[in-house]
Amino acid sequence: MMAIASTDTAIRSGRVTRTFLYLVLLLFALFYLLPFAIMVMNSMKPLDEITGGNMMAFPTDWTLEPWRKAWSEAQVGVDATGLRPYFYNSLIMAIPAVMLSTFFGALNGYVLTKWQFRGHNIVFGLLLFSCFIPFQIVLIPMARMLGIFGLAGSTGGLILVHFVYGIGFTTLYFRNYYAAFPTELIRAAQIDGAGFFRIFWRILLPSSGPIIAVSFIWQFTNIWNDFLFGASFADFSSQPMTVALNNLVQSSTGVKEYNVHFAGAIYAAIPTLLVYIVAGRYFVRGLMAGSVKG
Amino acid sequence: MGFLDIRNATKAYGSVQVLHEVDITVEEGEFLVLVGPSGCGKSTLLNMIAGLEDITSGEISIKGQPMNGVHPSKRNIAMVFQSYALYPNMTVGQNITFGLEMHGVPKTKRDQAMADVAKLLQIEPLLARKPGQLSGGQRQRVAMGRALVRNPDVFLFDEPLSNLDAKLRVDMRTEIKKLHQKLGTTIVYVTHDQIEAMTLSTRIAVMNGGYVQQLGTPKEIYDNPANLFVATFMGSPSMNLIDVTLRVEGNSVFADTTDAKGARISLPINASVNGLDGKNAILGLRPEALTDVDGSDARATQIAHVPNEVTVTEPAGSDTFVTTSFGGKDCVARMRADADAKPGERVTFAFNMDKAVLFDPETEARIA
Amino acid sequence: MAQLKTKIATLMVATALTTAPALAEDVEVLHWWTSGGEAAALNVLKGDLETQGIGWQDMPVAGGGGEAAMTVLRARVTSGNAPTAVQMLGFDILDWADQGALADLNSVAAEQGWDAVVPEALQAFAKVDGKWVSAPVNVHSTNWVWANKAVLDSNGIAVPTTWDEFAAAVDALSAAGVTPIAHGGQAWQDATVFDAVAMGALGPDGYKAAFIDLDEDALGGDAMKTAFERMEFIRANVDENFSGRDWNLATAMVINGEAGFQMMGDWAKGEFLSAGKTPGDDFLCFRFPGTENQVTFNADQFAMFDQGGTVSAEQAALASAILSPSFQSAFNVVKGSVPARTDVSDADFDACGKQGMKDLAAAAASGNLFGSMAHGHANPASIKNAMYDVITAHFNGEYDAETAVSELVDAVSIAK
Amino acid sequence: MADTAQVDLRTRLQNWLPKLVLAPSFAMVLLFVYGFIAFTVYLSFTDSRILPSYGWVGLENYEKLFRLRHWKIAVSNLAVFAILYIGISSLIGLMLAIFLDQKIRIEGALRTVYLYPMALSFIVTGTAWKWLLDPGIGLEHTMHLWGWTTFSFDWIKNSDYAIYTVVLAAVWQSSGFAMAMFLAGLRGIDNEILKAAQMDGASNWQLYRRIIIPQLRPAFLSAFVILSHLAIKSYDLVIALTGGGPGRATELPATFMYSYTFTRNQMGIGASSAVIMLITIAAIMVPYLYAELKEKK
Repeated sequence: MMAIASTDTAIRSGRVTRTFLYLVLLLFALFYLLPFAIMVMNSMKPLDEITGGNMMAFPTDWTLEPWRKAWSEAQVGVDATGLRPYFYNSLIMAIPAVMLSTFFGALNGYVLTKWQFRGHNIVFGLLLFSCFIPFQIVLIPMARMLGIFGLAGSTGGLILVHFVYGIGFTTLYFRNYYAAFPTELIRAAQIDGAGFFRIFWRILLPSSGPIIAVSFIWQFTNIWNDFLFGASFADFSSQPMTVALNNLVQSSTGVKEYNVHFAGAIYAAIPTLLVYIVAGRYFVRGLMAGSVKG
Repeated sequence: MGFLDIRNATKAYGSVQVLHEVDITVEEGEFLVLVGPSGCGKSTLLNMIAGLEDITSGEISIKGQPMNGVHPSKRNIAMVFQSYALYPNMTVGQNITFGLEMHGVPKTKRDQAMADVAKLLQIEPLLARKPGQLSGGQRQRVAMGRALVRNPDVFLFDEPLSNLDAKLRVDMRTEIKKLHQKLGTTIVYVTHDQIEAMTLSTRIAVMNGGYVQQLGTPKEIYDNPANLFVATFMGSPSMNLIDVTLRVEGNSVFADTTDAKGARISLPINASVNGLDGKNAILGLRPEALTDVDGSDARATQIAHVPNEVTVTEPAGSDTFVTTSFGGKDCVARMRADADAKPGERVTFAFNMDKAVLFDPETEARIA
Repeated sequence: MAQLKTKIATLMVATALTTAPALAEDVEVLHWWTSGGEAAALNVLKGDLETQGIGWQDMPVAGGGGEAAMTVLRARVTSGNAPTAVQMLGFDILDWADQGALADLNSVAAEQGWDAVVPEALQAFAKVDGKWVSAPVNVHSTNWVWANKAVLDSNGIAVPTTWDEFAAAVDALSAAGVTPIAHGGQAWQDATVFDAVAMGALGPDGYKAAFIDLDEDALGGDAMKTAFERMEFIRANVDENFSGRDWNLATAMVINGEAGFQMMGDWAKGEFLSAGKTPGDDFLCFRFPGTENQVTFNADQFAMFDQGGTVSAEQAALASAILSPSFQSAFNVVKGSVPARTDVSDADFDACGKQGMKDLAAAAASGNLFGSMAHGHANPASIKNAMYDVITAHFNGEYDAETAVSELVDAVSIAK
Repeated sequence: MADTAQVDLRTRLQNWLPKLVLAPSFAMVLLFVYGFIAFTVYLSFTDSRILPSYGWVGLENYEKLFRLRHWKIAVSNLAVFAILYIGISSLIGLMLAIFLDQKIRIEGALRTVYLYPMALSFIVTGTAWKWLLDPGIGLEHTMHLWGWTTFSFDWIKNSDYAIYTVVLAAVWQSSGFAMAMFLAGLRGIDNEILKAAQMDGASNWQLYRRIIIPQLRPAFLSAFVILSHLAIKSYDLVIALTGGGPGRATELPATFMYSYTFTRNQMGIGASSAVIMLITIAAIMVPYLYAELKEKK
């Protein structure tokens, strides 16, 4: 593997300085945790505690009822299904989309670094600039295209959309990672008789752990959290979690059950949080080996 | 037609020509070294033989088969890279057998071949390790093992020793030489180190600026350099170059120059030189041909004794290198370890004129 | 337009082969009623259809009072995968009818005599060129004031009937240390208040001229300036944290006695009821002072998307179920609004509901029923939002009443 | 020689394979990105309202766009927002990265805490943020309860300051991401250079300012690309936090574009605003990409 020595740039410092360091770091941790803490606290209160004005305090009467309700019986549409079915919709949309865009991003990065051809920089530039397109403008033409491809209102359509608008990022990540990958290895494998795909599968991919983690985290977070595409290109049977959560939270003219809303919001956040917590330690490593090198 | 034929091979990137009409024929069992400074085109030529780079024009053939456009894996070659290029995700054993696997060799045969190679290179205990756990020398052996196991027609080495420390480099050099003698394989070896080139090769191609400057046996290259570049590039310490003026007296030719004090001295030249009277030339003499009087070659036909002032002495154990000045240029003489020479003193230098060569200062080509 | 219609139809044929569309006898309904009460009310409709063997495929998209759902609709129609029925408001229905995308419901309407029982002002948004294109579910009226009875009583305030009385009441509350007006500073809420204030200041004719006919003289007139000045008075009497607040949190302030009044549509009643309050005893509902005889309304309707020329059997069944008196009553009791047909019994409604139904019938009869500007029933979305921009900018103190009037004229001319 | 032709085929295939592999992605991006951009440019010259229509109106949409106060507010908000957001996120990210790099014992846990906001969308955290920033409920209220009655934090209610609360929440979300990038950069710096600098007598401050931070240039560039892309696309954030208010004080071009295209049924103006935005993005990104790719050659 590309040797990534853990080289702290640490400097020697006195006790006062270190106390100060820890203080600052912990204060920031508090700042980052605050909004989520509010969500957790309020998801465990009965509603009257919240509407009674007790929004920032710990619950006096702890309850998990909102959690149960948000999952299995909150009113998201006509049926009181809770968020559960939408959670699965999101999973079957996000996982293939993430895998596809990561896989093709890896292949593209491989081609753009190890099989360069005339104009490869222009191709890469065009792919990269596609990251910046505002999604609002693609809504209508994309809907037309999905209609033409027969993918309107289906999970397949959503997967395609997320694939298309994620490929720029995944290509960027993998290209930068593979650029640092010794070209001699590719040559050695060529002489050994491995072809294009064999080199990719056997030599590059097994060494791509950290950057796969980066790509996976990035894509999964974006796709899971997307609302605009999910709302516009899904139909009744494929609406993702964010749309359901939005329906739960944004109901226009009814009583707002804030505790259930918060519990629902946390449900919607659990998969992405898990991904960050589990794969997060590869994240810095992957960035280090790849994108940060520009 | 030789075993490996390179005929008029050129390489150009766009309008930039990096390799000019190269013509080399390698016979079976030969050890050809491509040597030259970085950027001379030697690695490009090697990659073209390997099929890793296209041939712009000309032809390369192995065993009479043209190789232009043939995929690297179909050329029956093996290559050892400078960085060893071991697959980081595979064990040593897998690294060695990967090529066989790609060529569809069955597992039992692969394992047998691996065991043979591991034994030959004494790397049996390493087979289960990953490259990251190996030392530089061990990686080098594994890389060679990967090449050997293929039993190819031609071995290609791309500066394989340059990442090793000095001691290990010498050991591995010997090892490679032994392997070549034992297996009798055909090898093309790229290096920028002229000692490696001299010690390993059966023939050397000295390259510079995209041209092959000279192709010949190590002895030819060393003793009869084709031009100033080859003369200075090969040999360490490098050849002494003295600005001289040629003078013809009857049948004899003399090279006139000055000593450290500026006094005129004359050196007799062996060869007959026609029409060069009064011309400027560069006289090349290797340090071992410039000695103390007692250390001079007894078999030499013509030794010139010239006293001159010593500027620096460098005892190197077996020899002492003594620096003086001829024709306004520093010259190094290789004297015996106990030769009596001290800085500032005058010492008599013995010129072995049998070994002297002359170059044209304008064209840098060999005159005599 | 016919061209687009055929395009959409062709697309749908093409996509029907590959997607798994609604089974022939199912209806897919796009709507934004996702809160408990609303969904319970829709369930009445769903149950009704299921007894006829028609399945209900639910496609809820909440947010922005239907704005999110309308975006989704645009994408769905463009992709040739329009839902069977869509909840819609006011001008959106007319716009989609103009695109030739809506099914003709005349056969159902004739069978059930919709023309006779639906108020004419409402028909204006359900019929295009003599053809019924949507089925109205309810009528919300927006010029209500909600008050905490205990707060009013303890400060000796009677229900105000004129602007001056209202202003006096506000001052009294202010002096007593109660927040006089509960308000949420969001553009549509600002506009809801402005709607009522303008109706009072301009009168019904002026309201119609300014907001429905977009007459520049009415838009730029002195009465409009008065309306803006009254908004400044209201702005001075809301608490300082009003900005960005959700309407139901403002309602909660009235429920909890922190504030005296809230100007909000009839959906606010649900918040009082779910807090266990009784109309007449705990809270009061009355028309905004000076608009007692007028009703500004918005109505939720279900438009049927054309499935290839004719209205399908299940669309007809859905439409007739929506207009059935039993559903109209059941739904509107829960929702807080009043039935879209005037011949429904008010027996199941509470005091505020009964008054709402009475007001609607009276206003419809006397020509005092107007589409609400704030809720997209007076002018198209582009103009509505242009007006929002001015109203909310003025309410937040960006400029004075004089400038607001000229900005309003200007904004409307750009958006036209 | 017939043999050669045969092997030739495989080699030729190998030469084509890379392009073939790249082709689907490239084709899709050409169609779904550049095709759609072209379509949007076209729409901006038409009278499209509720759905695309093809009546040519020339520059009328652009004229209207620049007459709208609303648009000017959105553009100047984006300038303020982007500068502060990118600047503050980078600064905080850099500071946290440097601090975390001092052999902090609980680094793993802290890193996760700093990074997690990136995992959450504002649909999830919007309400919590709104409450936190609301003076009547959130921070200000809590401080008052704790006895610090002079504490005031009511930016979200103030037209002039509300945009800064948007910056605050945005920084909350992505400064951890910037931290990760800088930390990665710091870990990649050669230790020997630092030792050399320390022997040269550089103080800690000088060490960072003169030696380390200049070496983080690639990390700065990557952070800049990611952050500016997030800034330009910021939409959920504004909708969840302020809904564009108070008044229209926190509108950004993304919310403007959405509202004109979809809720106001003025697709032509929406498209023209999108075109202006794309031009702006291109003006910033193309030189960057050019420099970046040229260097790589």
